[in-house]
Amino acid sequence: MARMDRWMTGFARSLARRTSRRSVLAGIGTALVGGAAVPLLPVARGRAEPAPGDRVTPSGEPDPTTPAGDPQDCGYWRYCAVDGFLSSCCGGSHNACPPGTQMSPITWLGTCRNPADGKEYVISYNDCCGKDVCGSCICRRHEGDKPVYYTPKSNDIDWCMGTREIIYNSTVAVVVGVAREKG
Amino acid sequence: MARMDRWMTGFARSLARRTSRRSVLAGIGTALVGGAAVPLLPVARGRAEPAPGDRVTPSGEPDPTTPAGDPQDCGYWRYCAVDGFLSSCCGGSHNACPPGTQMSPITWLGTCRNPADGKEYVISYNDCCGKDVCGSCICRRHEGDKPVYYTPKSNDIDWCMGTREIIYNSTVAVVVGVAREKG
Amino acid sequence: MGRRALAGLLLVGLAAAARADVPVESLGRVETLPLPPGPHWAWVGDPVFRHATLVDLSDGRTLGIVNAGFGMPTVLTPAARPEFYVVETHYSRGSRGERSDVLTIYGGRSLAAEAEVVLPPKRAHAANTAGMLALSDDDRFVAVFNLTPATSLSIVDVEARRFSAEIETPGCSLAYAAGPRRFVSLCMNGALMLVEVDDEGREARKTRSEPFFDPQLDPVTEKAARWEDRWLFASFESWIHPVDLSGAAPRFEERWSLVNDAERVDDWRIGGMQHLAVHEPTGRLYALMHRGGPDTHKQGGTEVWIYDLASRERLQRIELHGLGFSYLGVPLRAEGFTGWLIDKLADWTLGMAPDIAVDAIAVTQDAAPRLVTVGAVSGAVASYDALTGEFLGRAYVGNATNVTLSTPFARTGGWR
Amino acid sequence: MGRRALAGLLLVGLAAAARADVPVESLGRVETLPLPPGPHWAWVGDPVFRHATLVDLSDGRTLGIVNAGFGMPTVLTPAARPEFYVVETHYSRGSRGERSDVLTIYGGRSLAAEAEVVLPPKRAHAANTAGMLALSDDDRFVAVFNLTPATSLSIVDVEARRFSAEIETPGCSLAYAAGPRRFVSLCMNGALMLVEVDDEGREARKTRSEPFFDPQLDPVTEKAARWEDRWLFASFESWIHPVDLSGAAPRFEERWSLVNDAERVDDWRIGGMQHLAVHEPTGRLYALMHRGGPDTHKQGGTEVWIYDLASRERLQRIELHGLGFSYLGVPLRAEGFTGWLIDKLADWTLGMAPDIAVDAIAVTQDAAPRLVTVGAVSGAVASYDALTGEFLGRAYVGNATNVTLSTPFARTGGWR
Repeated sequence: MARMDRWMTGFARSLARRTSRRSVLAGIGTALVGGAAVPLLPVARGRAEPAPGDRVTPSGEPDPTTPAGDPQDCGYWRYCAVDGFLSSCCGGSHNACPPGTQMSPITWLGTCRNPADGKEYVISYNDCCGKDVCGSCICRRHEGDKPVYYTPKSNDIDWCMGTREIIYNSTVAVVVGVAREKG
Repeated sequence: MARMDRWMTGFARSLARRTSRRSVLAGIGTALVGGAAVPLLPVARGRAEPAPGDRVTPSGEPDPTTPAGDPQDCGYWRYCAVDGFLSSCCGGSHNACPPGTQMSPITWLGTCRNPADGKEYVISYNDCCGKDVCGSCICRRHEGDKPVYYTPKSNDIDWCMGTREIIYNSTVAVVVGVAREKG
Repeated sequence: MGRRALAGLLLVGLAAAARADVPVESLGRVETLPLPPGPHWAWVGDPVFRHATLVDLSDGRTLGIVNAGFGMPTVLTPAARPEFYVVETHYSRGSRGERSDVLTIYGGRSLAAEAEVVLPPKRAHAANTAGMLALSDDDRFVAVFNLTPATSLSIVDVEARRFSAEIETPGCSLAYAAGPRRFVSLCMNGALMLVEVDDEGREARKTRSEPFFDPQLDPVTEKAARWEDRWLFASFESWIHPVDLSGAAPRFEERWSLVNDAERVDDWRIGGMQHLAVHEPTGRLYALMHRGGPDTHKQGGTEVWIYDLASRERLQRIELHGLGFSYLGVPLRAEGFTGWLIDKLADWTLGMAPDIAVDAIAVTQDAAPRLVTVGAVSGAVASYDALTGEFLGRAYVGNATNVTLSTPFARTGGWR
Repeated sequence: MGRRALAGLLLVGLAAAARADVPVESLGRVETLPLPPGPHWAWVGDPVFRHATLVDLSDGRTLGIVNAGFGMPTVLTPAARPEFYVVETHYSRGSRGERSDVLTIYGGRSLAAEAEVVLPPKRAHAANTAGMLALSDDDRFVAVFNLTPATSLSIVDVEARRFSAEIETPGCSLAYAAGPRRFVSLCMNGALMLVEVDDEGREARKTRSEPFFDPQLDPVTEKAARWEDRWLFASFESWIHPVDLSGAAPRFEERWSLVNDAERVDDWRIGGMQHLAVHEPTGRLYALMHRGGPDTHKQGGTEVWIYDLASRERLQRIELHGLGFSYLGVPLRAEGFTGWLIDKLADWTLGMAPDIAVDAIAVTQDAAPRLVTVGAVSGAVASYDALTGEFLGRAYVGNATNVTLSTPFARTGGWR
């Protein structure tokens, strides 16, 4: 029994470790219906860490071997306010929807800091719609989220209302510009 | 802690207890789609145990505090060849479907031995249809089951084809007669 | 093996029926729900299986289900008629094709779909369930919140069983009942919109209040609770904003805090999918609480705090038990020591991760009320004595996950 | 807090775009599947989420999903055209209303529903997936098994994308491809029915063979595997019945046993939802085995046994690994020691209960083939080197449970 306890302790600890910022069991309800409406994050933040220099990829992205640079990781810099499944784990990529889905044109924008260059980027979070829930890589970061009546900042809303079907599959994070460097 | 299980007396008893013969994790696939078509069990069996005597209920049923006498237990005598969810855990009873479902008229018959009187009864297993899967009290006993092409003995088949919708919810076990006492 | 063909057995069976100790039974029987309904009924909704299950918390028994289509399964219960209302979204090909939004009327005895009213296919879908639809206090009209992203309410006459009208609510969202023929929506600027409908369910009057909170600084959540003629809105920072809707214009009462200064420093905070409930007969408020920083307003809870609404004083803190474990509807349970360990593990892991927690609470309205808890982590429903806080146990209803919850007779205690 | 309105931010963003290190990207992009397809693609179907997921076992990546409606999600893949076929059942109101059975044609690049063919609403539903539908060897016609309980086949011309005919198969069920324009059904008396269709998909010829097994004594399962022009049927008692369908009439070859006498005494037996697979290039048969008494023919497996089909000798026994744990699509994984323990627990519990086991296997048809395993117990897909038996790992595809499995290019290695 002592062994069992130890296993459970380890298991639970590891769950806790991995979920301080994100989900393991993932608020399935939110995930299934909630779209990727994205709250606008504060632009004003402290000074960026120094750019990682030689680890930066040509496109200006962070080191892809770190969470902040891995589009299949909830910690990817562009996902700072995502609530949903990551298209990049569902047959799409961080900026393209999975095959056979439609990208919703109605969406909201977030502002995420790219650790590679310290700049704040304007990110468009678009839902991928018309196929049912992907189920992979649930990613929930409620920072800046507001209630449904504050529609453009509510990440509970299924934004697939802009496509043929309201059925939600997953979410992309598209760079649409750079915000002011200091908020 | 003792109070915790008070509800559950006679209700959805731990499936783990029965894992040697039946399901814990319950072949969800089978359960979701597979109906309750019921194989015909061999009638010829060894001599019955002595009838439980004073534990027998007026209706000739086994002691309801034992699995063989508890219609919410997979071990209930009439379920000798069920494959599906028990209507008795889903808002119905062992011989009535849950509210709002329809009982399929197309079905198959099984033969189960009632330990209370040692007799073999002809049991009609009818699927309850038109609402989606109940999910409670999965009960799988493949004894005598045959493949789909041997239709009247295949418990994989969704027998809701006899009702308005083929959507499977759960299954009842209705006594329709007594078989010969010795096969 | 002694197997017989169907026909043979059937004949043998019927011929021998007279000798049976267990009498021959009739085929085709379908159960109905009892009338009057039990005081401890609760609807628990599972968006994975796309249905809501009616459970009697007195004995843990499942009473039946209603299917609900895409989205969060929510059931409305009128007091005037033995019926249930479910708003559904379907596509002709499951996830594609033609969209149909309907309000389905289920018989309160039969639990069968007795009628449906087709709605404009504009209904809002969200992970949030609070305020998405409302039943007027006279049980005559249902308001369904639409988002396209233009905002409006679809009004359904559930007595006549027909669609009445669509009423635009520019800048305002959601619907809460506020009188016999009146609904209230929350506006982006922190105000309320009052929508009054006439006997035909058409727009009679539409007024906007002054803002009563700052949506930038500390927004109130959608997850409000009704207390007689008041709605109690909780803010992200755990302030209760009572709104008295007994008069023609709303009266905004002074806000009060669910947490004291020390608790605030300790990061105690309201959270979850449905985090407020009121027991009207005793005037008690139940709030689902957890420890977490800003932006954890959707994180599930580990405790329920009980308040006396008249004095605004806290009466009790209940440390919640875990919701148990289930896999696709099958409870992971055992007897004896293993069962005890599983229970302990459920209790011990509660709150260990943001989603291993209680997401919604509700309270029944009888004299021996039950506090009910559900969460996405499990298909179980846990209940407590709502007056003493004593844990009474869990019921497993066959669901994969439970994220919506309502006690059907929350305001009336049963059908009239 | 420095928050800005949408319009403001958008303007700022666009104005400043020129200074960005990460270039501005375009909206509306949707991925397509690669052409040619990978050799290690597999479709895994989840009846809870009602979809099938395409996964590349080379890297464990999910490629996309197709929705499949009520029942067991099964995907057919022709060699002639870059397409996938899915037969679906839908109701206009989810679980009630008007029934529609359709065959949907998905683009092999787009994975979008390009066309649909409406079928008679008679399609059989069962927990079994084998033989429920078949694609003719010339990729022209799909046969769908109907059960009302009268038995018939719906024939769809998938090239012309239209319904062709319904062909009655009295006493016979299921459909297996057996030639360019021919299907085979299994009959209740242990015989085969051969159904040949003409260029329009109408019935051309229908013949019955002699019985080749005794359905009372030892029935063959539906879960047959194709080996060139043969179908290999396994019986409950683990006998392989090879049926050569190269000629006008079937040739029933001598049966052979998957188990030796000692293994038979030890209760080793075939079982599961899909328990046979063939690697055609090497002529190897894979059989899913477990220990269990009579009537355990649907119990999942703990080992895969590999045979050389030419010599009928067993080459290898693979002890299967557990399928891991997931909850509603979310893998229960960890790093380090805890992760190791979770893996061990998955391995250790495999076979501990009838349903904590491998329910289906499949093999890819390339020169470095993968053996794939799935089961209801987990949303994971495990894969092995099909030649050495080496365990290669698990992929989690976001499914709640996996009960159907197919390798799309099982006979052809890709689209022509």
